[in-house]
Amino acid sequence: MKNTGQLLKEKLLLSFEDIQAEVSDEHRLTVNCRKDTVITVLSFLNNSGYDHLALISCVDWIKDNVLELVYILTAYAEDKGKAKMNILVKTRITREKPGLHTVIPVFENAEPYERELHELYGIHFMGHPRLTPLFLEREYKIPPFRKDFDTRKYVQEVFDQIPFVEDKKAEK
Amino acid sequence: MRELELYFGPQHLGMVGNFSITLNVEGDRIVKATANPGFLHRGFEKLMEQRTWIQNFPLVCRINVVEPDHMELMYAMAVEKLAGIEVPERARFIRSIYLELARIGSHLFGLWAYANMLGFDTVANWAMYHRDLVLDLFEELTGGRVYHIYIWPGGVRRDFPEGFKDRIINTLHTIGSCVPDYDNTFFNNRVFYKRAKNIGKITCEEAKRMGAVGQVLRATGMKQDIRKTEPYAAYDQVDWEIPVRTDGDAYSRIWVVRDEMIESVHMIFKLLDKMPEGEVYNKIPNPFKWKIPDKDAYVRCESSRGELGLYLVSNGGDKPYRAHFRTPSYNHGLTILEKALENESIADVGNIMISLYITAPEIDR
Amino acid sequence: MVMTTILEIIFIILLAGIIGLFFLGLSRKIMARIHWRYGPPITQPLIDIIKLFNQTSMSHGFLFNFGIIFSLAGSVVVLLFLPFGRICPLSDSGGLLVILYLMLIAPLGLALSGGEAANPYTSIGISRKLLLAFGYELPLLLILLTVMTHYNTISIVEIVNKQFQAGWSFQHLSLLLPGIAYILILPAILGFRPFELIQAPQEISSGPMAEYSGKFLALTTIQHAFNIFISISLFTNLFLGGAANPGYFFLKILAVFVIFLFANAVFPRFRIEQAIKYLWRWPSILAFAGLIIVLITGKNF
Amino acid sequence: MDRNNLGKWLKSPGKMGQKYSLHALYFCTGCGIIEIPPSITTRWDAERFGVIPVATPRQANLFLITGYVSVKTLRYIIRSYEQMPEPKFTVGFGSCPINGGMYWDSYNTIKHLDKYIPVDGWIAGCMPRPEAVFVAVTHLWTLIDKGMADGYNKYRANYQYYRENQEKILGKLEWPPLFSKNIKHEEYRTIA
Repeated sequence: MKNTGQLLKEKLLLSFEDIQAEVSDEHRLTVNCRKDTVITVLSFLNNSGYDHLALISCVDWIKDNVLELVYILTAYAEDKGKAKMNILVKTRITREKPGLHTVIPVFENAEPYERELHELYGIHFMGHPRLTPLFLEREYKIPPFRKDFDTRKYVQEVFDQIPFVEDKKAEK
Repeated sequence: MRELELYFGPQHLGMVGNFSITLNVEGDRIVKATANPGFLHRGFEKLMEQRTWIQNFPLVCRINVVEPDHMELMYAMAVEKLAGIEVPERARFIRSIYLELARIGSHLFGLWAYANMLGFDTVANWAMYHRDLVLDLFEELTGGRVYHIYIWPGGVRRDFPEGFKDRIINTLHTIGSCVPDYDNTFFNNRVFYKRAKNIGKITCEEAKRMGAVGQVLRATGMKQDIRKTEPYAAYDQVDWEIPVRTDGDAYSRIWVVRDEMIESVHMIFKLLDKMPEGEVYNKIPNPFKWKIPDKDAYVRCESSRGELGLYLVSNGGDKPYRAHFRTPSYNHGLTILEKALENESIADVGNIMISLYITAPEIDR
Repeated sequence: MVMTTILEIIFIILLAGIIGLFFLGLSRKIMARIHWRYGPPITQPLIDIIKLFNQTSMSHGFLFNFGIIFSLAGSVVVLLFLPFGRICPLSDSGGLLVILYLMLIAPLGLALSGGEAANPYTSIGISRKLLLAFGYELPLLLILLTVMTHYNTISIVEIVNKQFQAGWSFQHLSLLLPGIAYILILPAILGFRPFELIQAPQEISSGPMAEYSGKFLALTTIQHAFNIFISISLFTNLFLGGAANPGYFFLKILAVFVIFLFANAVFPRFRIEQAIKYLWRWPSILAFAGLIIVLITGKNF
Repeated sequence: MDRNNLGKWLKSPGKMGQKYSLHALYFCTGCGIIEIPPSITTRWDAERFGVIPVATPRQANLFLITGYVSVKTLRYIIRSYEQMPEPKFTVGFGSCPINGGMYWDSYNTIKHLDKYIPVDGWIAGCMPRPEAVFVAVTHLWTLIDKGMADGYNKYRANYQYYRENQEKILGKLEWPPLFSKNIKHEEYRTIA
């Protein structure tokens, strides 16, 4: 008796050629794919019932010089086996001028996640309707969530440099 | 009619936390609403990368101030999963009781916010008083009123003190005895019904498409709760029901919250009855030298607002390499809110926003 | 004669101010007790006003200042036509129609002043205030018409006197329906819940008051105090038989106020269209029915 | 508490009024706001000391900065603070506005609030209990009594410096300066 994860893995491997899928945990399926097949893999999974995009995350692997995008899918289902599954779809893109297609056509709620990643990692999502700033007020040379952005140094350079008013008054 | 741009928040009595919405209004109707978050952005996930595994506990609980406990749980569960730590049976029960108490506290806070929004000061004051009673329990158990840092990898920080069980029961009886009062004055109030019925309506299909979770989803008729589908702590040890309503409007959402609160109270009684004796804590390695193998994990739980998740990556070091919280308010506040506000009246902005159960710190992190 | 009138005018304005502020303080105290709180001292509104007069105030132009004075003056003038016990400075010259007309001045003055402030929340608040005023003016007019027809006079002093002879208006069967209608609209006139939608701090940032600071806010608070006094006094005079001496009258308005305060504690607020719908349905129907009954049964006096 | 001391009321009504009628601006700048509802409702009831939340800065004279201040919030804090009528008092609630607190190395929070607006008092702790709010209020009373809660005078006197600091963080501010130059307290009285 194969469990839901194994079945889904076989289905995926049949439909797509250049992906690696792995059932690491009982309820967890990890799929690695290229950046241009992400959207088709996601829509395939969406059609197979995994219709809840829980999270789009990004990991900055600075040693390998790549950004790894992680799409986490679960299912809105009352069927226990399906509802328990977590599917992690991973893809890697370069750190310089990172860009890939938006997945809004497949999952509507991807919009703020992509906006956030654009802001915090500098990833450009092609076809996204509004890549405007979401959280930040100041502009940063390096997007702040990248590993080469040193927040402690930044604090010293910016916030600690501002003088107290009393000191300023004493100066004048 | 002339279109007007109206700024709702961040300085506004009807705002939940520090959040802002830009409304394009025509007369009294909202044409377009644009959520404008980020007033509470502290870059938590970046800060977590600079602190050791244990140092992160004071940090994670501050992500959502209304309900820090589920954040602690999430981080502890992720660390346990990465490091392969088991949790003793008694600690599981204590966690469940503790989290349900937190859920009641959080729902009472939500009730305060909602009643206050509708100008119903009386119920708001009562709800806040009852929440304080719950916080008193937390204070005795953990030493903190708001931030507890009680859940720890491998269990909980300490066992229940002497006689604590009775005090939980007493407090819950006090709150429970006021449920008829709440029902008579608030939930069955005709004016409340008129204000909340058919307001901010979303169908089940829309809710699924836009990533709704928690009450928002359950109010549209979908019976989903992670405590049932992927049980953690001791939720699989007792019987309980998922409260569901079918209309998907503000009225149903608040009723789901009310039913959930009552369900939580019953659940705590059942958990207290079944609670086994034993250890509450499995020793973890020396936190200063603690390194966790190179892995990643996604864990999720049902917080009082819906699905809360954490994607945690370790690269074999003594600090997390990357942490990303999936918070329930994120989609509610940024996708669903904009949709739900369209074509509603200005008077209902806060009404809808609070019935969607949005907390700003969760969105901004 | 003139001297006594002037003295009476000063006396009644002071008294109305004091009673109005006392009511405001009392309402905060009683509401606090219903909330299971201790509550502020009963003098808190007075303390607030003293503080507000000692603050800097931002003006937004001439109309902004003028509107407030205008609305305050409107309220003061209404006071002079209302009998307080036996004290009624201008009883001979006015009647119910004058009062009805003058009572509209206060919201208009605030509208003038708030319009100058150019804050969107202020304009929403003012439109709500005027709409609500239209909402309760219709049943109020019907009620006053019924009362005037029933007693066959427009003088409020005479109505009070006739009630001394024939009992409170509530005891007249034909005035029962208008009396109930008046009770239904009184929260709207007082600005109590479920009609507390003019300020609605959680919705529109306290509406018309949003831009007032310092002495302007103090003046609007005083105007609000006058307004409470006026609306309850009118009700007491018309339906609860007025009173022969000021002390008794005070007790009567106090009782009415406290009863409405309790209702205030157990309702959330309406949306404006629901409020208008409500005001134009039940109170108007009742008042209209009352008017027809009175017309059919004929004049009793 | 000398609220019932009639002599004092007659002597300095302004000061007494400011003491016992503190209208706090309801602005949730950070997570400290979680302790404000308990302190204004049943359990602690701040209203008995005359402290109530109000909706707009125009009506307020007490600004409780509840918790950490992110860069984006700072703009609105300054805006609200400048709109409040004088005399006005600012109290920093929690550790974060004092020196950054827990978020000392965050790239998006202000570390020292008093570099940007004057602060009359601080409540330390994370999270301070509601009682701490009352302790702060009683301290503020003492300060008002002694005429030491004069942050607004300081703001006026050092406006140029404050504005420079604000612009360093926020870039160009879109509203015109509140005062054209640094104004001394005595000077201001004669102008106004």
